[in-house]
Amino acid sequence: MSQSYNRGLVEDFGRWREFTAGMWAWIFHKFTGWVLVGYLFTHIAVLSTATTGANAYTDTIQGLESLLVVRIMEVGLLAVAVFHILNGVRLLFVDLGLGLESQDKSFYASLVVTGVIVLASIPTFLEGAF
Amino acid sequence: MSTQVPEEKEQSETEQEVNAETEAEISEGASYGDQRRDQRDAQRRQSVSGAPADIEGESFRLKVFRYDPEVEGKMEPRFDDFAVPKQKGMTVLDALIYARDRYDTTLTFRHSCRQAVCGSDALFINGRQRLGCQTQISDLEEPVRVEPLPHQDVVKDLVVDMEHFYDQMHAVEPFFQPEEDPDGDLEEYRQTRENREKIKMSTRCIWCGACMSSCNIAAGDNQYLGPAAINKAYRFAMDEREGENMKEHRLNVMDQEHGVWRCQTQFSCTNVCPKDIPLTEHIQELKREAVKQNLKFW
Amino acid sequence: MAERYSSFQSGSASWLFQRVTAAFLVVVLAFHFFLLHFMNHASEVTFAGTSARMSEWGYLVTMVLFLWTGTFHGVNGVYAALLNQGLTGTKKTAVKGILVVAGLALAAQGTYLALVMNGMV
Amino acid sequence: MHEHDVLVIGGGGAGLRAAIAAHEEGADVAIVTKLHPVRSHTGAAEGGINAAIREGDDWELHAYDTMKGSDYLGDAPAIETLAQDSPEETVQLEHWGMPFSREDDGRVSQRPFGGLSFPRTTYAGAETGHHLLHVMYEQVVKRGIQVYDEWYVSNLAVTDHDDAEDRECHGVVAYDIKTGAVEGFKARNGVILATGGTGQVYDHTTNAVANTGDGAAMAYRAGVPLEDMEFVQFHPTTLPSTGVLISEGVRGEGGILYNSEGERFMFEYGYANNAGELASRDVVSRAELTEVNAGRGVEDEYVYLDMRHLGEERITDRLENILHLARDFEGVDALEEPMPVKPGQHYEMGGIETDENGETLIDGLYAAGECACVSVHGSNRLGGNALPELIVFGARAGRHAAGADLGEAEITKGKTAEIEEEDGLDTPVEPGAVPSGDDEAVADGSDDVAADGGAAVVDPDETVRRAVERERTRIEELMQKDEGIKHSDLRADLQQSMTENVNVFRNEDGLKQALEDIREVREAYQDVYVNDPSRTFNTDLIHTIETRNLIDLAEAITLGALARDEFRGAHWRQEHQERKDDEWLKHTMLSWNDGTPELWYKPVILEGEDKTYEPKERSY
Ligand SMILES: Cc1cc2nc3c(=O)[nH]c(=O)nc-3n(C[C@H](O)[C@H](O)[C@H](O)COP(=O)(O)OP(=O)(O)OC[C@H]3O[C@@H](n4cnc5c(N)ncnc54)[C@H](O)[C@@H]3O)c2cc1C
Ligand code: HEM
Ligand code: SF4
Ligand code: F3S
Ligand code: FES
Repeated sequence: MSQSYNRGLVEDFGRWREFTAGMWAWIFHKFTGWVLVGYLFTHIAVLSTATTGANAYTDTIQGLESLLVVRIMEVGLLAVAVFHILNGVRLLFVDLGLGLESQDKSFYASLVVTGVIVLASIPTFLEGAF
Repeated sequence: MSTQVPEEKEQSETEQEVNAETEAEISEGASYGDQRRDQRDAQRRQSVSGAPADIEGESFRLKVFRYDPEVEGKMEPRFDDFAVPKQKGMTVLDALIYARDRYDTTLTFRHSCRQAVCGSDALFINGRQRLGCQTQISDLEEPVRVEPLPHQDVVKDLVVDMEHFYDQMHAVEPFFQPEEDPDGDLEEYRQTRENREKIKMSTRCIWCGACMSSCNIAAGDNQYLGPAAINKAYRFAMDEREGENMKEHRLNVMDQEHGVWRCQTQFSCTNVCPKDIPLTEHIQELKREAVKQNLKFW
Repeated sequence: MAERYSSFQSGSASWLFQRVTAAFLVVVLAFHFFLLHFMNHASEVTFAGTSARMSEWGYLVTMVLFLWTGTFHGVNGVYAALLNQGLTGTKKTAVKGILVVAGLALAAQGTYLALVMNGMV
Repeated sequence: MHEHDVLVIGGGGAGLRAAIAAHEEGADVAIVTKLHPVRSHTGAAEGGINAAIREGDDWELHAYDTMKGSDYLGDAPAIETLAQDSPEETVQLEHWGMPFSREDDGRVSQRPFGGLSFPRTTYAGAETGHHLLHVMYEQVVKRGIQVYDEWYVSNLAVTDHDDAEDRECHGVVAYDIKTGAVEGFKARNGVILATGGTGQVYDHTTNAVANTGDGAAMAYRAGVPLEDMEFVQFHPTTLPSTGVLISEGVRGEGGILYNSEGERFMFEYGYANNAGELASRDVVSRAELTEVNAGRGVEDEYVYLDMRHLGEERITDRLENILHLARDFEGVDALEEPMPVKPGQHYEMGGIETDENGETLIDGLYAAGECACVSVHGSNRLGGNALPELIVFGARAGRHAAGADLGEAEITKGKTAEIEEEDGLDTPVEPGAVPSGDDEAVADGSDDVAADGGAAVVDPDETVRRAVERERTRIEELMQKDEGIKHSDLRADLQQSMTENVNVFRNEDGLKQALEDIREVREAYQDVYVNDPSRTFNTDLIHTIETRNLIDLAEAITLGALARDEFRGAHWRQEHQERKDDEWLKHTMLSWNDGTPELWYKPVILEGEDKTYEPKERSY
């Protein structure tokens, strides 16, 4: 049809500064969802060491847990999971048609609550890692 | 992105003289108020004939996206800057008209009603889909950046191709399909006030396409009906005059892969709709209705 | 529009299940996290502990359900996300196939694992 | 060349209704429109549609009110047709799903409107026009009627017989705005013009930027007379920077008008000692302009409409949309400050002469809607009477063009034995086309018809082909010039002069001044050039062509206004402040005569189906 010029990325994520709450929520939810599936697959893979024997299982888990990176990644996972849950609940409300007017506020609330929970959990998560 | 001022300056000198003449003649014998108005207009024309810097009083910078597939120098998209004097009540559309009529007559954009009913001038203004005619300059940060609607093919400057949008609007059987006629001559269908109230917001759509442009899903999935078309379907599905069977049919039309299920409740559409139509809410309601209807068959 | 014989065909079913599983997951995932990071610290997890928990039938069933719903929810979510990006035609069928296989493999492996932990296998 | 049975030019209310009607008669119809149909200005109408559909009301009352409102310049057959057909057409809209406002019993609501003896204005919120337009477009989609949108019709394809009465219209020439292609459209049965209002003749109007009266100008130049063009309705309360209409409701609720001195001028200066702000539209408009001209206007331009004293509660309850309008289009918070308002052009009562079946003098050419003048509105349109005109006469034109038998029309077209010639009009300059001098084609296309003096072309295909050639040349001409005058400057000058001199306020000197100004603009137009070299979406070119049409229409309005030395309806002359029924119960007609405008008069028909309307004092 028209030989028009493609404005490319400028149209999408190059515009992030102009995104509104609902769009951020969508992007974060997507991102966290993907991380969670990814984790689910790894998680099962790691746990599968159990099939080769009790010690292998215990060693793998405790070996991983003794690594600082793993602990930090766990905090990250917590953040991701908590956000996904909270925003997921927000989305469930939206699906039920409840509180649509405050959809942006509830997104910000999800972010804040995620932050608080994660911060509060850091001691538990990092305990014994050093 | 070039920030040049268009090349009209040489020509505008000759025009200036012609104008000055006609102007002088009109003023003769005019009333006091008219004379004042003439003077003001004459000043206005003087002041803009030169570089933007000449403008007396406050002005602001208007950055406009330019592109023309067949004109040398415009094939590569760029931004042009125009200096526009600030006036009370000035809208983005006024500013564009000013820039076009004073500086560069090749500046192209759609507009008609100037009152937010024709839906011609949905533009991407300072990073948000808005109607040019409905947006006050004083509400915007400067410089005011105006671009064509994202996610639609650009035909030229600020004009985008609306065909796809129209196709989606036409795809939802956007016309009244009652099951039976009201009995009697000149009899109307009866509709309760509540029902009319329920569909009221959905009937206000002016087909501007702002919502569609703001929706990332619509951008990714070309077949997605998009918020405006779904809202159109909502308007009929919820209209009690059409009857229950028709409603079922309407829901079936919506209940398809590229129908309501594509919506990820981004709310961008609801945010940008110049007619304040609660689009996300309508889409969600249709999803629930569709699920309910499907469960009934189970 | 073509006549539709089955009522769930269009995307409404996966949409609905995505929400239903989400609602279920809220509860179990919170439980899971709590149990394995706060009640018992992850670093102290041993096969014996895991095995002990898994021997309880209620726990086992919950975990297996958790796994299946989680897998469905995750894989279906990924599929939906890809569809939203305009995936169509053969590519779509291919992706769907891969995802189904991956999902089933994951759930099967996980279930098998749970039974191992339970001591049944 | 595209070919259809019926071509409808314009996708507003009138055009859509005509297309549907022709389609229902079995014709192959296409709509050619410069805007996508839903962008048409019909969408801006707020108030409602007059239709006698309730017990206690009947079409005769509607006809009577309309005749009285027209100040006895409407033609009875037209008015009675409107009143008779409107109920059916209005209910038809409801049957197409129009979301009318509802009563408790589920029937459509009606409300009272100025000049009506029964509350018969059927409405859909404050957006009646929007819904009407969209509902009809939906029906067009349903029927699969072909729409060529963003095609600008730049001329008619009319045979070049010497006598306008012998001419036939075989199609149009249109310019595809998106690609720049000029193409012919042949109509086997008829062309229906439904191009809407002429608001852009003035610089301040409630009309859209696209309302440039193209259809009226094209028909006029093709030889169809324009009727009663001097009757232009001005609305007293429009926002100064945009012309957006502030509804009469504000004054109805108790809004007050102030001048820059803070005086409530409607009373202080005795413009309307009884009714005050609620005096009729023309009285209030004139009062406002008098204030401004006396130096008591705010910024020498407008006055204030204040509703703050009504209190926030009452305002948000009843006038909420006014708050939005003032906010969005004027940047004013009407709860905190008064709103600036001034009179603005609102509606053109005159237009292309047609009969009740929409037919014009030229065979195969029809007109309906605001661009036409069947004469329903006479010298003054009642609120809520334009929308029924669109659907009633749009449908009739569509049916007739598609071959339906609607019976013999009672309204005559063109010069008959009863007409009266005007020979004594004293104009300061020669009106009409600028003579082309040499044989060069003139940029403004003033040599539209009968240009080359050769044998008359009568073959339909050849007529369209020739018209296409002419338009191609004209557009080439315009595009080729590299320098000259910008159309926007000419348009601005024209509009300014019209607003100054041919406004609500009209006196002989002003009108003559306007004719001189128009002449000057017309001459300058010979040097107009199109700066944009692009074939893609060249709005510069389109606007340049439109400006030519505005010039012809401005002149027609002014000539009529100068000739009519009386005060009737919307037309007020300073030197002649009374209605002169002995002399002026006649329509002002203007024929182009291939570039030499000729003024003549046609008697008003006051004899209705079974009664004669006697002119009475118009007082409410
Ligand atoms: C603010 C406002 C409020 C109003 N309120 C009321 C009211 O309450 N009640 C009432 O009865 N009336 C009202 N009116 C009057 C009424 O709305 C108009 O008279 C009527 O809508 C005109 O309709 P139309 O179909 O003739 O023209 P339009 O709706 O203007 O349509 C004209 C069509 O012609 C097309 N066109 C024009 N030129 C060309 C060309 N050269 N080539 C191709 N296509 C062309 C355009 O694209 C457009 O589609 C109001 C008017 C205004 C401005
Ligand atoms: C615990 C509670 C959870 C809730 C409430 C929840 C909620 C949701 C909801 C409502 C959606 C749908 C979003 C939409 O379609 O608009 C979604 C998507 C998704 N979820 Fe979850 N979820 C949860 C847990 C999980 C888990 C454990 C995983 C990982 C296995 C996961 C992975 C995903 C993925 C991949 C998506 C798709 C994201 C996308 O759109 O790209 N979720 N979630
Ligand atoms: S729904 Fe709103 S944003 Fe979308 S087209 Fe209609 S008016 Fe424009
Ligand atoms: S922006 Fe798009 S995702 Fe849904 S809520 Fe609106 S249609
Ligand atoms: S110009 Fe009509 S919506 Fe802005």
